[in-house]
Amino acid sequence: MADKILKKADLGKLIESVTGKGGRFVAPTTDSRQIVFKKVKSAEEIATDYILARNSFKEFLFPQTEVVAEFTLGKDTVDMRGVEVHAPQTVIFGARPCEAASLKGMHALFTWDFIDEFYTKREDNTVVVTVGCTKADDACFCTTVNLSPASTEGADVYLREAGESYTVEAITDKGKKFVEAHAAVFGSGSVKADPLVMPEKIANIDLAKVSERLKDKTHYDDKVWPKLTRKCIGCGACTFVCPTCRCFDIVDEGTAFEGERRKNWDSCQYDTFTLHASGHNPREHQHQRWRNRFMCKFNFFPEKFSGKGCVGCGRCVRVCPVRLDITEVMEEFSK
Amino acid sequence: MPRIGVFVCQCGNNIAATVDTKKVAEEMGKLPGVVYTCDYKFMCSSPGQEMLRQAIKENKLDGIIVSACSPHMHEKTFRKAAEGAGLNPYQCEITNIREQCSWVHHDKTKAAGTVKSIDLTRMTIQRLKKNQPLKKIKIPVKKKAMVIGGGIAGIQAALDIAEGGREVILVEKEPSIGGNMARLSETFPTMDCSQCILTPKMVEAELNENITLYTYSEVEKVDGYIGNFTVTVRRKSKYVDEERCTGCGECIEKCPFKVDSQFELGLNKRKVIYTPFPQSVPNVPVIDAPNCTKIQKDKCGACAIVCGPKCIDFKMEDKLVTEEVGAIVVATGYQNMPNERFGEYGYGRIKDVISGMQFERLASSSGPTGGEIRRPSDGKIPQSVVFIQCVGSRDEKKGVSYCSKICCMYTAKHTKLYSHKVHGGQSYVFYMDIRSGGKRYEEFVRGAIEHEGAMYLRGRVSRVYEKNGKIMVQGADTLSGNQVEIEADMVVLATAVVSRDGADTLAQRLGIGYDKYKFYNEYHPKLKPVETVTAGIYLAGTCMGPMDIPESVAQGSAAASKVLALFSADEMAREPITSVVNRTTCNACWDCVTACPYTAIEREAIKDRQGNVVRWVAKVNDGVCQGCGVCVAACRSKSIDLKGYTDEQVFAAINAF
Amino acid sequence: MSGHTEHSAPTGGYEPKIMAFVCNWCTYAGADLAGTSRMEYRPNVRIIKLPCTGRIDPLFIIKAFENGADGVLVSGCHPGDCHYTTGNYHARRRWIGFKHLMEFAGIDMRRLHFSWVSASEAIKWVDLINKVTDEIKALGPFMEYKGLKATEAEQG
Amino acid sequence: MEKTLRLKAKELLESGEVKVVIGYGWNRSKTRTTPVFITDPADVDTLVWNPLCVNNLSLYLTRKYKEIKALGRPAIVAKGCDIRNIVVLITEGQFKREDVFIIGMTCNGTVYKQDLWKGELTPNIMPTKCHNCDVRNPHVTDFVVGEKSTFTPPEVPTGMVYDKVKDLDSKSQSERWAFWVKEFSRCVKCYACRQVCPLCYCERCITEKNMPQWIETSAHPRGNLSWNLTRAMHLVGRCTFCGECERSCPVNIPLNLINQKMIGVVKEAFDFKSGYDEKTHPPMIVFSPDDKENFIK
Amino acid sequence: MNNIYLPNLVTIEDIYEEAPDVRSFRLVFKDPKLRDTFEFKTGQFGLYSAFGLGESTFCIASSPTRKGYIQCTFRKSGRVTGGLAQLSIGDTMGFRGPYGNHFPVDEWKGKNIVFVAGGIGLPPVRSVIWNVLDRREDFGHITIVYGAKTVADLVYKEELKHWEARGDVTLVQTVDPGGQTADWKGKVGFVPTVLKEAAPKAENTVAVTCGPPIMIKFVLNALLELGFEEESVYTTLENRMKCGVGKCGRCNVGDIYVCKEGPVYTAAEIKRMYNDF
Repeated sequence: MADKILKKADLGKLIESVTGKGGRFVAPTTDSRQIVFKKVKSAEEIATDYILARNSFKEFLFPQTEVVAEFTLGKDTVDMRGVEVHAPQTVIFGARPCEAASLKGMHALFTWDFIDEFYTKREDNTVVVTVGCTKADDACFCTTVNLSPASTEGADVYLREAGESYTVEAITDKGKKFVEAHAAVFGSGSVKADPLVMPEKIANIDLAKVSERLKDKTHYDDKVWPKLTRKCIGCGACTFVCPTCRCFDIVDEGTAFEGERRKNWDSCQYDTFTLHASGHNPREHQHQRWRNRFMCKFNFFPEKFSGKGCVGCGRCVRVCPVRLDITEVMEEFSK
Repeated sequence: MPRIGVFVCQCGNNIAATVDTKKVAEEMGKLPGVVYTCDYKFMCSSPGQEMLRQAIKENKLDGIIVSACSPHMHEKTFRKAAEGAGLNPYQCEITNIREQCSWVHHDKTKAAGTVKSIDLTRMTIQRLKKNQPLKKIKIPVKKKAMVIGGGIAGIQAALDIAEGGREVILVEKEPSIGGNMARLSETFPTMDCSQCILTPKMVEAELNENITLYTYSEVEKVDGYIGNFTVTVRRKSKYVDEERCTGCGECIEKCPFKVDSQFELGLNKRKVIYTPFPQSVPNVPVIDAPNCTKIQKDKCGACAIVCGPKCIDFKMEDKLVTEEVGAIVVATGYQNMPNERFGEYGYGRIKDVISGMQFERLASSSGPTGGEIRRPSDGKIPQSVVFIQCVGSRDEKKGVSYCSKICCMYTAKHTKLYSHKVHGGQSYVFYMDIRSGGKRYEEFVRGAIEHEGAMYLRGRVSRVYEKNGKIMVQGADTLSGNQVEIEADMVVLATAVVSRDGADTLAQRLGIGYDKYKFYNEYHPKLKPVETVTAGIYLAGTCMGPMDIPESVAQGSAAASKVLALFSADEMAREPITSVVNRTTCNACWDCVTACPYTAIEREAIKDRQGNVVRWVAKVNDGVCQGCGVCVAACRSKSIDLKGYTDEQVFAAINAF
Repeated sequence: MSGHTEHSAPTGGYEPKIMAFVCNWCTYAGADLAGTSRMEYRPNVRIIKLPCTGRIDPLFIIKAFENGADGVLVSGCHPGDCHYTTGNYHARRRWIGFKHLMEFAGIDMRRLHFSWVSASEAIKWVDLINKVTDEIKALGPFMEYKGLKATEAEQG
Repeated sequence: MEKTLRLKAKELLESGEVKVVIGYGWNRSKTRTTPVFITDPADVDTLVWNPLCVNNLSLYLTRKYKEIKALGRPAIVAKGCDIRNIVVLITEGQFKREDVFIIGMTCNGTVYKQDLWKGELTPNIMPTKCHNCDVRNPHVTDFVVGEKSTFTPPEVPTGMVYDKVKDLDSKSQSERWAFWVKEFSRCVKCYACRQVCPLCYCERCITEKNMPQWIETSAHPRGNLSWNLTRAMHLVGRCTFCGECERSCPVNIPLNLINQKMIGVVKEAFDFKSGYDEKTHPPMIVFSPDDKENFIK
Repeated sequence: MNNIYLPNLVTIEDIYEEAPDVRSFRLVFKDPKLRDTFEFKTGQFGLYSAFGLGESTFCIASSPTRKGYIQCTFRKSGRVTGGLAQLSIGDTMGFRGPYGNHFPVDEWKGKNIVFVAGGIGLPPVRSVIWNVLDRREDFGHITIVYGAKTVADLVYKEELKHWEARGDVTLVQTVDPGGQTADWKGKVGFVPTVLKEAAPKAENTVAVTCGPPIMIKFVLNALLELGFEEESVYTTLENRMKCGVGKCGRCNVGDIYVCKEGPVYTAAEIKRMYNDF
């Protein structure tokens, strides 16, 4: 049976087809010696030889900074205006299966009781096209968190490299509609997919055990926390590149007479994050903040939102200036 | 919202001619927080001020803007008026729409001036919203002064303060007060004897009940600030009990050892137990410990044996005393540039080349020669004397760039003294310019030249050498254009007036500034000539630079009047524009401490209940801080702010731009 | 941005807005003297008075640009004349660093001026304002800076 | 060298002279080094020394690390370049010289990109700072590990950073502006540059002060510019060009260019290089009446 | 679009100076429809905007039994509260809410209630107090133990007088040692200590407490010592929040999101929580 395929040579056409309908096409591209998810206009811009983009594509669903409201301060009045979310039709192309798996949890959080339409409206208009990995490095650990380059969780369309083509598998309805909408670009044929590269599962890590250990609250005051995380410098770089981190701040900016309210990325690793006005800080020490992040990934986020708290993309490991490797902590908690 | 009133002044037609004051008021009325606006002919007039007070009361205003002339003009006026209506005076801000708008933008359509006035007033309004009510700083004043230096300037300052009814401590490094003036023979231009006019003052200082003399003493440490200084004084051991000593002089008489007298500048000897000069105040001898065989080798002890009241104690040690004073007058004086630096004039090589000050001693009736001019080498009376002026002065290369100011006058005096004392003697003066500005000074110099026969030669001396027992002085007479060579019996060098050794160390202890010659800096060379940048510390006399006796005395009195003015109230009120530290975020990097021009920032330890130091933070001393704000800009973590010019206030103004 | 930040001159056309940070004792007094001498100069400068140039944080200047200034002028006492003895020396050091930094960052230095104007130099003040205003007027609005906030909209 | 280092660490810990040795250890896969804190003499074999030891550990001596401070007197494994930061920290009163035991490592250069490290140290894989290093023999130490290096840095500094600074200097103002706006627009305001900088020791950074809000926290180009300019300004005359900020930047902003530019300015204007003498104050808080400039009219 | 971050505009109808730097606003929605329909439950909180400065979280201090307005009480301590403190009657501010869970007042019918509050912890408790007092007949004995650092720091001074005066409430007031004035008639001592003397018997009694974190810890211990059941002791946590709607990620105590699953917890729940607040 002939499979749906996408010829690599036809990528340009796909971009045209998407942008022609007013959509934006986001793909990994080279910028300042890094592979970065960015809006692209042509196929030439798209990077092919990469493991992962530096950034997670979350910023196209949940931007680093966005205006949620504007206001003008008059003499006796305040003119307060909500801002419509800017949610263009978006195709995220070339995401990796690991990072796509973050979407379930993100969605759960942003729709938990209160629905954050700044997220959902963008999500509605976004098609995530993942490409199975044919490369990995020593920071990749998707297999350790029960994902793999073959996972399709969170993807709308799943591609695999197959020589000069991709095999195409529409996963969700949205994905199917996308393939249909751009049917002219997709072809069919029988091609053999290139082998996926599976990062080795880290032997000493047992995710179930980690989860169990964290449920037992006695770990909380365990000396192992400060010991393992003493070197953490609280820079928060890990949280900014993490596909599942989504903490934010709300701030006002402007002049004395007008301004805007913004929703900005924030990081649980900052000491001011939980600082009370009184000076009291529930997470005063860096190890407490680190513990919170680790628990968020492996305890309460999966428990609460039944999503993946950690997808094993390894970005935090790569970016950490002091090489505090989350898997080393997972290892400790697998004991 | 705050309740702000905006008062726009027309200043007659001064503002109203080119600024539409009504429109300014109207526009300001549209801003949040502005509840009252008006424009008026003369805000500073009595009815204007009354109107302002009324409006504050009636509208319950908590802040006001007066858009009028420069704050340098009427800020005080309006703040006082606001205070009269119960408002904190620092809740009143001025917008300058006259000097900055109406007077410089002459556009008769009023457009430019009005727009700018509106902008400026708006910025001030936003700034005012961030104002904090401030209170004048009250500093208690300890009504006791210290005068450092017992020369004529210091004595004068001490006497004036004492006569004003306040206690003074007069600290003098030498065993006796009197300073340089005590060495002088006669004084220009009146030719009265220096000792005759100085000694009564010295005695007066000793007898005045309000004056405590600390002679043979030096300031070691100064802490605190205006009104509240703590000064540690080292009272060097005299080995003689001052309380019991009667000044009989038996000990000096009996002392078998003699050394060169510093007071006589090596022209004479003194005993090892000595008073610097006969009229010393206090008249208590001191033992020159390094030269005393009893102290060094435990031999002799003759002085102790003859001492009636048994007041000699060879084991006596230095004492450190701490004094709390409210003000300090620094009058540490000058010294002459060491003559050794002038080899080309033969000093050190030729015995009869002496300094001007040595000449004073030769001419002094209490000096080594009893007032006869005799040359040091052989005691002969010199028949010709060459005086060389500007030795070291006005000569950046070899000495100092400035003019020592007194040399022209004292050299003229020397020629006079010489001609009076050595009949038929010929004096020559090499000079660059004659500087004789001062009451009866020019006449004095003229007299020396025209009536006393001094030969003035305009030019530099190039060489001084000995030939056949004579001193040959070669030089140029630039007026005639000839090279001249003079055979002299003695040469007198008018060496430059320089700051005292250790002047810089003392300045650092006091926290006052000094120039590159280590003369102390006055706060303002014209308007604050006896103040220093450190409030409560005043200057008098030649520690600031060369000056003559009347000037030094005037400064002593001036400094004293400043001290007395400070002491006239129990508390001193200061503008509350001072820095304040945020103790929770201060990083103790001490950049502010380093940057502060006033040493107004200290280090403070924060301790826990057990008394352990938890952390260090900076602390601003309100008594010293002058409110420049250098520390604020230096602080990276923004943990220090300047009241009255806070970051919030400045930002608010920028934000309303 | 707001109606407060832009305005047109009576004659029409673009009028730059320039912020000046000046010290209280020298430059502010010099500007006062220009006023009392009834000298005329361009109306584009808005003064913020500070006790001393040593109080000026470089961030004030950045904030001024952020708030729509087309140019910034900083002025204080001549070296040696500081009311606080050394505040302007500190300021000069900071400016040497800051000026090079701004230059390296690509800020057009014709928009950022530093000056010493004493209390007696009214004429210098007037000439300075006129020169700076004319220069900035010729450059036009500081769109490079004003545009900084707009470019992020693309990301949305 | 490793052996000497471990022996010294053991000796220090056993004698109680120090309570913790801050040094480098391997990560799990032995591809990179990572900071380690040795408190037990039995663990000293964890300490390693090789050209991958790039981190500037002096960071851990700053006031932010209260938990590390609580361990007791530290010994620190430090390269000459790291020691320069320690010197600045001492100058700025953050601790006293005697509060820390400095184990100075003679260093022949480091390698930032561990993929380039194949066991042989060649100049082409070293960062610019190592090419111009004048402290390969550590200058302020309590104990030195390693043979004396005979390396003398070139008289005129060389390397990519210098070339780029020169290149930027030669560009037009608008080109420079375009360059930096583009670079800064990537900034995500993670403040990793600040967190990793040993000289950014403020417990409450200016970015976290909101009365007033000095720096807009949003990661839009305007807020990014004001942050990066402020950061650079705060480091003028203090930065030792250790390069940690650029290394840590997750979005590759060439912070070294700014820092090096300002180091050049300070050298030129005030003849000052930071991190050599703990008695000399950094130039931005002192002054000379003879400071020269040509732009204050 | 439904924008969950968009506040409603409210007008300050009245301002009460409660203590140094502490004041209360009586707020009314600008939107007349909302004014009529707005409902909340006692213990819920809101986010209050000072425009241009940001949002700050505090409880609704008024009782849902009093319709048509809400009241909040805050201490001036930062950028937002500093800005709010500058507002005056008639000014506009923003309000988002109500958020969070509430005190199950209906379940307490027929029981005695003891309120224990310290300092600025009284406002959340006040909402419950008035809720209960407005249906006084539903409950048994009511005791209020309230303390502050100094006499000046006691908030709701007028209401304290009122509660003291009405016969159906036992009010015990205390100030920390050293905080008393010459004419102070209340007790001197820390709240947990005073509570031990003044508490009613634990049987059939519900306790509601709020105050500084350290005080809450001691009060909970004291109550349990007095024999209160963990399930009958309620407190409310005031963690830092930015969104109030379970998104921004800073109010969580371990796995508990205070903004949604709190802020009201029983002592039993607190005990099960991570020691992280």
